[in-house]
Amino acid sequence: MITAGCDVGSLTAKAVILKDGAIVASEVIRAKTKPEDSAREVMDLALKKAGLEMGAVEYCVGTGYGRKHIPFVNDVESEIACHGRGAVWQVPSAKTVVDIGGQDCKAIRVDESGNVTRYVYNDKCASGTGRFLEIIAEALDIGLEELGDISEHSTKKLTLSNQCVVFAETEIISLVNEGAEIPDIIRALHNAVASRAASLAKSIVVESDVVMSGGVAKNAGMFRALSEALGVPLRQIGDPQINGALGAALLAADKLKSGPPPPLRQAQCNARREA
Amino acid sequence: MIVAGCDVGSLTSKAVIMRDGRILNSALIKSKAKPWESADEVMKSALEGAGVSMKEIVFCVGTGYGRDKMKFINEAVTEIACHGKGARWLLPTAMMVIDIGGQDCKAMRLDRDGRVVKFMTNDKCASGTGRFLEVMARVLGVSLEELGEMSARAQAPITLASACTVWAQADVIAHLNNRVPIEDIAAGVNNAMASRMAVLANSVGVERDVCMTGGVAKNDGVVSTLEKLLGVRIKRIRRYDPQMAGAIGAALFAHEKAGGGLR
Amino acid sequence: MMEDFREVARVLNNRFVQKWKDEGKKVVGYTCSYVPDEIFYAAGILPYRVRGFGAGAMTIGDTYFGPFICSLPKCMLQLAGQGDFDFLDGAIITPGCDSMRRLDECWRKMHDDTKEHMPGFFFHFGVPHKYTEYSVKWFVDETRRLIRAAESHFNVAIKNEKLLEAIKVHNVTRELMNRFDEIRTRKDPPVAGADSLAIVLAGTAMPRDDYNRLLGDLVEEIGKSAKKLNGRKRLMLLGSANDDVDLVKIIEGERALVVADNLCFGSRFYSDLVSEEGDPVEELAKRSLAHNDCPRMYGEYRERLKKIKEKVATAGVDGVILQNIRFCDLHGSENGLFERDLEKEGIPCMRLEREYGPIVESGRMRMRIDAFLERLG
Amino acid sequence: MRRETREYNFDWMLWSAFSSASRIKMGTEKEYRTVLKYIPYFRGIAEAMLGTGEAGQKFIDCCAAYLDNLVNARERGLKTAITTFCFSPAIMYALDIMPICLEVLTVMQTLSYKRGTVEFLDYCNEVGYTETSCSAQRGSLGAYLAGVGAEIDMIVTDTPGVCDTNANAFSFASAYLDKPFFQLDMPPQLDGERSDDYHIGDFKGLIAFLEQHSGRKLDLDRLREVMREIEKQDELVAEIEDLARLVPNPLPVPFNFMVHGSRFLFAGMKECTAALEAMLKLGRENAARGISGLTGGVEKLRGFWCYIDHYTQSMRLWQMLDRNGICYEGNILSRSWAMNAPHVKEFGKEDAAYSLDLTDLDSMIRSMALLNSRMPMVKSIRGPYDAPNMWLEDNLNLARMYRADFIVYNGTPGCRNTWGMVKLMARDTEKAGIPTFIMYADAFDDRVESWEATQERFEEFLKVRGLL
Ligand SMILES: Nc1ncnc2c1ncn2[C@@H]1O[C@H](COP(=O)(O)OP(=O)(O)O)[C@@H](O)[C@H]1O
Ligand SMILES: Nc1ncnc2c1ncn2[C@@H]1O[C@H](COP(=O)(O)OP(=O)(O)O)[C@@H](O)[C@H]1O
Ligand code: SF4
Ligand code: SF4
Ligand code: SF4
Repeated sequence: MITAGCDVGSLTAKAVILKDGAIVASEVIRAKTKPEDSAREVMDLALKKAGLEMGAVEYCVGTGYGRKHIPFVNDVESEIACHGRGAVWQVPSAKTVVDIGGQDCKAIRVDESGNVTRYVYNDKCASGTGRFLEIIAEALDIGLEELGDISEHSTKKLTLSNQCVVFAETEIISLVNEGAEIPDIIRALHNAVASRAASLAKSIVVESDVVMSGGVAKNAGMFRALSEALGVPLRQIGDPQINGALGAALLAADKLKSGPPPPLRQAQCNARREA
Repeated sequence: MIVAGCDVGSLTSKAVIMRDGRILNSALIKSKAKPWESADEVMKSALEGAGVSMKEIVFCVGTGYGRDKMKFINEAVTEIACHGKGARWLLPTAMMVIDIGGQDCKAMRLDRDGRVVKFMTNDKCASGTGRFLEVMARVLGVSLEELGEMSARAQAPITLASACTVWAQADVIAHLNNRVPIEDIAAGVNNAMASRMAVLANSVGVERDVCMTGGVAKNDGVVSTLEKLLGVRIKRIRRYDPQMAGAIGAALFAHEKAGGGLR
Repeated sequence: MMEDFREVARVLNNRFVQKWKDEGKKVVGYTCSYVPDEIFYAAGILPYRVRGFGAGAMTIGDTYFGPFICSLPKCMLQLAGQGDFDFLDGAIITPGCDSMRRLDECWRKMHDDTKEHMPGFFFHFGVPHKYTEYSVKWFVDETRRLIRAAESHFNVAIKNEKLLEAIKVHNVTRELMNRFDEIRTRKDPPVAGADSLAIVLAGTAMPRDDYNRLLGDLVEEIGKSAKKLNGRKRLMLLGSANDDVDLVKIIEGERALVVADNLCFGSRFYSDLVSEEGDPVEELAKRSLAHNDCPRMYGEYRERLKKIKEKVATAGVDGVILQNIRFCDLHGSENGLFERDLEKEGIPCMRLEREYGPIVESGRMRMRIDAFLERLG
Repeated sequence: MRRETREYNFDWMLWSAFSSASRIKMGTEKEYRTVLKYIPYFRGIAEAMLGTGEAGQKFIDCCAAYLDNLVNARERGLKTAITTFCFSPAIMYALDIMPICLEVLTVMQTLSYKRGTVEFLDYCNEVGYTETSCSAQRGSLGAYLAGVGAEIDMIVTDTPGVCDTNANAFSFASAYLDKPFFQLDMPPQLDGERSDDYHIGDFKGLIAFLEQHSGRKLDLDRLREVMREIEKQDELVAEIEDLARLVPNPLPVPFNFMVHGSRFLFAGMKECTAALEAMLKLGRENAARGISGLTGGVEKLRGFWCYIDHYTQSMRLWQMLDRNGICYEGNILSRSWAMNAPHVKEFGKEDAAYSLDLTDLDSMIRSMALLNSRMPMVKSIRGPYDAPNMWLEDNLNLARMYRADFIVYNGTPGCRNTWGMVKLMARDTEKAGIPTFIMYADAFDDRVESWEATQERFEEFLKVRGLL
């Protein structure tokens, strides 16, 4: 049985191909302006890696921000359901999933079979998301991949006061001007984002084991900061960024077991807003 | 007598060189991480163009976000006062100034002598600033100039959930994906911006003539929506680039402080 | 003396509190200037005004409170949840405003989760929003309810004569503070607004007898001081609660002085004497409800405006800064009215909205204040 | 504010829309189209209301009658008072004072005009009122502050102690417009002698205030007449609420709004009784046929709103519910606490309810004071949310009684009171086994969260939680 999951996020697009309960290929690319283009490209790459044709995929589930525009899915699921499912597959004892992606941050509680029992999104504003990290990394001219390592070298505790992403940038620049050390700033940045995510998670009551998913989990500094803010150890998963796509592929397999696939969904293209 | 004004803003840095109250040259660069570097560079470029050396500058006033960090200035004045002064020079009948810069927007009322008598700023949240427009222009894949022009062609402007720049961006992407014409989105973006600004302007009390300064003054979409919302005509500035208003004001202050009379 | 005050303003569990606790005595926290300190003084318990000062992260505050809430109570909860208020033996929450009253539930629920950091005595103290015969009656009952609860929890007796004595001691503070005000508003005063705030803060966080003694000495000394802070613009500070000396320092900078205020950690702490005659509980209740300095007493804006105009005149204020914490509706909107009505009288005003919490980046605030000072000439 | 907005009188605009709508008889399609041409943006609400037949028609008649009096208040010798919702206006009608309930007018305006109340919302900020405050009042308050509505004689609020943000709007208005101000203050406990005494003392104070500023004396017979009408209305509301317990629920989605609109603005008016009678009639007919009040006729889910329902423009929320076969079991603000209300009996909450005693002036004043202290918001969110008779208990009881499958919180970011405790409340209702959804939209301002985003998150909730 071959199924696929395609997760078109705000920053990246991800695809996972699953064969008889094992991942045969996965791929991550930067998202393009049009979600359908991202979807096609990432799926093609993943299929190529797996040495398969699209026709071989028996069921495909789309998820993520751009899910309604993926041209080749049989069904769509929300990221919440996918991240929950994916996390439980990777860590069967998982009870709570904290997913920090490019544009939002969510905390999800799941039961043993990966069904979502409660969830919350980030409230108020965009602080507490991967976007926050991106903007600052860009301002400081540091690659996203380096953030984690750099924060390891922090020696002094700093705090950021601004909750607004855009203003935090100014604040950070003024910290640099005042001679603060970059590692300390990055660490403070991690703590700020982690603290927002942690209060979100705590509001639905955190139960161990806790899994961190989403692209931001690849940042070791964030991983540690979140664990500290939550006050519990986090469970590491293979590639946290593909967790959503993996969940989608798993859900596709579930659906396939319960009946024949529906025809491909028409992507919503010209749904001009209702007047 | 040669004087200079230097305005280091959050996004752009500007410098104006003035001789006896006339602008010799000006320069505009993108601001760097360190304000003193921006100041040095923009001054250098303005001086070069004017064919003047730093030594010839009798007095220099610094303003803007990085005003306290510049090395070569004689005095620092806030951008509120400088924009007021600069606006009066750009539009001698101005009694009110609306300045939208990169990270904040301000509304001020002037007295007959061009002094700021009342002002309000918005700097709690990035929505409602030039930065907001930049982010939106990037998402729409158009230039800032185009963003301004496009809204004139809009049929049915969208309403933007404008509470947050970052989320408004997500909203714009969603509309793009739904194939909403880009003009309608652009108009929605400009409307959101203008209506935030209108609240600020109305709360200091609108008085004619209104002069718009700062980079966003060059966005005609915002300016004309603002006209509609405020119910006044906003005179388009021809005398000089309105984005330079702060630096011009600073130079005028320098001129006065160095003993030059008012022109 | 001044050093003591400055220290108490910076440290939550300060030396004086520690010493008090070491002597085996109790401390009860409260959140609002509408709680009569006298009751606890009479019981031999130290009343301590809970603050939000020094909270860095907001992990706990944001877990329980919703997103659109004033950050002052959030910071208080954060500190409580971090154990910074573990020295408290009791806490009293009042419905000062909607954000503050929810500290009651949020604190209790945090305790449900952690089983920690909640004092044994926890009391919701209902303060009416108006001064009438029946509201005073109700509030007297409420105060008696508080007294009974404290008596039974702490196993003490709060007798009338003790209360009368407490009222006297607290009136001494009020009178000393009025004298201090007179010094502070002199032409070239010897003391800056930042220190004035530290003095008030200390009053809410140390034993009253020690405080009166130190304050008496201080007033004596600076009354004679030859130090002159001259050539500065004189400002008045109105609006939301502020317990951060640094904020006043930023506002004052090099060129301004805060010479008067109408703040919660400010003149509201010492304005209005309590009558030393009659039933002490009734007199305390009357003073609280008649105390209309805070916009929570609805419909009394005109009286507040009048008081402020008087202060502007007596203190020779050049300009008024109307600040409020984001989401503080009470002060946020009243500041709009003050601005309109004071400007009408030719008194320059500036509104300033801010976030409560550590002040890291002060550039923006500085810019606006500088522009305001430029306007003052 | 745009110039053209300033040129139209706010109340008059509403009056012209509603009175045109009230002229739309069930008559011909042509007639209907013609009238709609004059009120283009009114279409959404007109269709939704009129879709319920006679009930909707009568309700719109009632709105029109009210607005007619408001627009002509001066000519008819009526005084005007700005009031809060969760305040029973009957006492005002008895004194010939037109209540102007800001929240309800905000809703009317949001429902009927394309730009909703945006300009008025902003106008309040422009004159110095804080931008983070509750949009429910700001929406129409702006019009009165700008002087484009009826002239105001006095200001009465009953939310101090319950919702300070709201009370604050009224005290701002009184200072800004320089008009007499009265507050009914609510102590943190609802029942018990102490609280009752307070409520009654306060209410007497209110009567004295109203008499003073209207120059009229409270007339015993007028009051009794109005209260008789309320008695009838309470009876009708109780029966309508009882019908909502049936599965499927025979009531159409908009009924809930009509019930609470009635109680906050039209209590004591004869037209209101007629509307409620028509609503009950339709409900009973549907019940007899065993059909759901939803347009599709099939009820898939039942939802209870633990705070305000999401109005915004064109009634989109309600249309979405209707489309999805979700039966709207009302919200906490639409519930009456009259002694005969079904939930009062069901949960033995007689001490938290009121009954009307028309024997003499004293008993009538006492009844009115208690009625007022038991208006929904004023009743349920004044004290700690988990105290007896407060938000949590009421929500759980009502949600269970109406067999709700899920609970939704919606408010406005200006609502300190509920945002301060909603996370805790949601935790508790979840613990009790009822999925709970917190909406981040503003019920009165589209610019906080777009409808598209709100809708998407709502549907996601239904799906992820396995409800639909
Ligand atoms: N290699 C990496 N190292 C550290 N952080 C990363 C890396 N790649 C992505 N991120 C972080 O992950 C975020 C994107 O997460 P992702 O889950 O892909 O988002 P989305 O699904 O919304 O597109 C970025 O904003 C960035 O902060
Ligand atoms: N040609 C242009 N057309 C439209 N908008 C412009 C143009 N140039 C600049 N802007 C706007 O001006 C803003 C920068 O304004 P500026 O006054 O230079 O900011 P600051 O002084 O804060 O650095 C940009 O964010 C952009 O939105
Ligand atoms: S403060 Fe910044 S991040 Fe927050 S809502 Fe505003 S723009 Fe967005
Ligand atoms: S500052 Fe305002 S909102 Fe905050 S606790 Fe005080 S009165 Fe309440
Ligand atoms: S929504 Fe909130 S702030 Fe508004 S009236 Fe209701 S309780 Fe008050």
